[in-house]
Amino acid sequence: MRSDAAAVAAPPVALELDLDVFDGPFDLLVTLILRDEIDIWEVRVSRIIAEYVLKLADSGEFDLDATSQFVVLVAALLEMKSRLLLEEEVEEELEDLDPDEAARRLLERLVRYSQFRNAAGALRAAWETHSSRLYRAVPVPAELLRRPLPEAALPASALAEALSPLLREPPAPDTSHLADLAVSLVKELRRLRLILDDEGEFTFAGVAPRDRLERAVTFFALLELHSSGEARLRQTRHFGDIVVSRLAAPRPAAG
Amino acid sequence: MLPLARRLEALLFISPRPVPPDRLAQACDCTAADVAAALDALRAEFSPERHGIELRQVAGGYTLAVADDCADDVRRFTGAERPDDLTPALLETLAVVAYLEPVTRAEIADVRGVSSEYALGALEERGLVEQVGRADTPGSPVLYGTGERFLKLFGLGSRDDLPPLEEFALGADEVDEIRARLHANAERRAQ
Amino acid sequence: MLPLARRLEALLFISPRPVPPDRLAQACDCTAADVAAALDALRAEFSPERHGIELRQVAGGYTLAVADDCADDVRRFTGAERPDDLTPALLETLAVVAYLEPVTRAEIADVRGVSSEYALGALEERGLVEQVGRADTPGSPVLYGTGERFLKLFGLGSRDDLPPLEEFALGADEVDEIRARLHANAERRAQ
Repeated sequence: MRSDAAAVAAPPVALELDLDVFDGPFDLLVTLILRDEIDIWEVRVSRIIAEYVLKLADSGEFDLDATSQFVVLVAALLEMKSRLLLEEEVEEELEDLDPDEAARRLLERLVRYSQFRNAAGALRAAWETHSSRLYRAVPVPAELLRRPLPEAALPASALAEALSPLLREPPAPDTSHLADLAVSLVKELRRLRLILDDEGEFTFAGVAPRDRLERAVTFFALLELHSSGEARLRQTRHFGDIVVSRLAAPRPAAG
Repeated sequence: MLPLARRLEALLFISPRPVPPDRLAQACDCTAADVAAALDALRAEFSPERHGIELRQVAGGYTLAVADDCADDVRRFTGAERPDDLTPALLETLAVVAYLEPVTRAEIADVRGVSSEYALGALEERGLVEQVGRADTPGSPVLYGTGERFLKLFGLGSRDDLPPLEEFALGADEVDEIRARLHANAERRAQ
Repeated sequence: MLPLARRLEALLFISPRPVPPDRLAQACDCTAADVAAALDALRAEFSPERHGIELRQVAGGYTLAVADDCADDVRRFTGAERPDDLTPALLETLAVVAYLEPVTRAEIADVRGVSSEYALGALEERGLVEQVGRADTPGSPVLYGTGERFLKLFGLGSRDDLPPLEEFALGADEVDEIRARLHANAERRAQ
């Protein structure tokens, strides 16, 4: 343990506290307690320690000097508090007083306290009458939160304009781009299976049509052959040709 | 007021949403007929001449609402600033109701191609659309028509002043045909 | 009812909190006297014999509330429960806060003779007591006070409606009795 002189000379403990009875740096709290300006009864030492440990964890640094200083100060606070907890001292305090004076002070306290205890009784009666009352807690309807449009604010033609497009039969969807398609997936699968059966192996470039859309269908068919386990696909480099080789006999129900 | 009417008044006062009559009956442990009689008494009491609150029947049930002629005071009180522009979806739904009324929600959805539940609610809230009865088809769906504020908002003397749709390349006979098709659809759906 | 009473009714119906009379006057663009007369009319109208709603003056303003004898129906309907009862310790702490606010925890402990940390926490949790600032004394401790919820739950128009603390002072004979007992104790100890 460090000497008291060293403890005083050590840097102050930098800990900001936000306690119920106190808002400020830890050092100031200690000073105020020593000067009797804050009642140590009202200070939760455990809370201070918790805040300090959190601060240590947050900073990730362990400053031995500062932590020692903190431990010394907290120990002092705990000692003060535990001394006060001993009833003897409280008794002593009263016994120091003249018995009449002690009785007078106690009487004052009791009289003051009784007022509030009686007021609490009156509050209970009010609570029993009023606490179960039901007030309305409904949000204001949106309609009453908007400024309404004035009369004749909108032209009647707006209604006709809004309705007309809905009432016309929609034009038939344009399927011309589909009609041009010469291959279907089913047909293409059948064609590729035949080639696989005959040749055992072929390349994508060798069998694919020229049309982009049709090539896409051929590619889909390759993927289908692969996922059904009928063919193996190999590609030696990106964008290179795909070599397709037969793995199993075509399923009887295929197509 | 009848004791039951007082109890219903308290329930409607506290509830943030319209309450269906069967829930009212359940909460007060009474019959549907009792509730109907008490609601009649409430409706007579909460009429705009007598109160600043009125009893309204809206989708799904009954609710207490601020009387129309007190709405401006409430707006001044709440500091309402935002102007009430109708979105295209609201305008479209309102147009369907205005030209085809009386019309069911399913028919509106049929014309617009999308569910119009939100738009109908918003229009009802504005008093532009209201429930005008029930269709004589299976399930007796609610029929909607334009409300009392509708004509004012569009500066129309009556519904006959709606611009003819011919101007927009659609003849009156075509509109009739569409209406007939809608009703046929509705009946088919109901079967 | 008076036209102004109808308008106030609409405002009170819509407002989620009690409305002070001057705000009512401002919203309706009328004088305080007009508002007072209209509130009288409203109070006469919304009496428990006539309606399921009543007019109440609480927490600094006027508000509509469910009539007491309809509250059980409403609770059954909404499933809302009564607030939990307050223990004697909570009521006593609340009394100290209400009469002395703004007050620090140390001052409360001084009056009650015991630490009131738990009681204060429980009262804060229930929204009956709130932190209202920090004292300008060493350590700047938290100051506690009561809020709108306290006034509502205890049916008070404002803190001024609390009965004066002097009313709860002990009678002269009670004080004499305590004094005699204390003297006897002190003398016994001194021997």
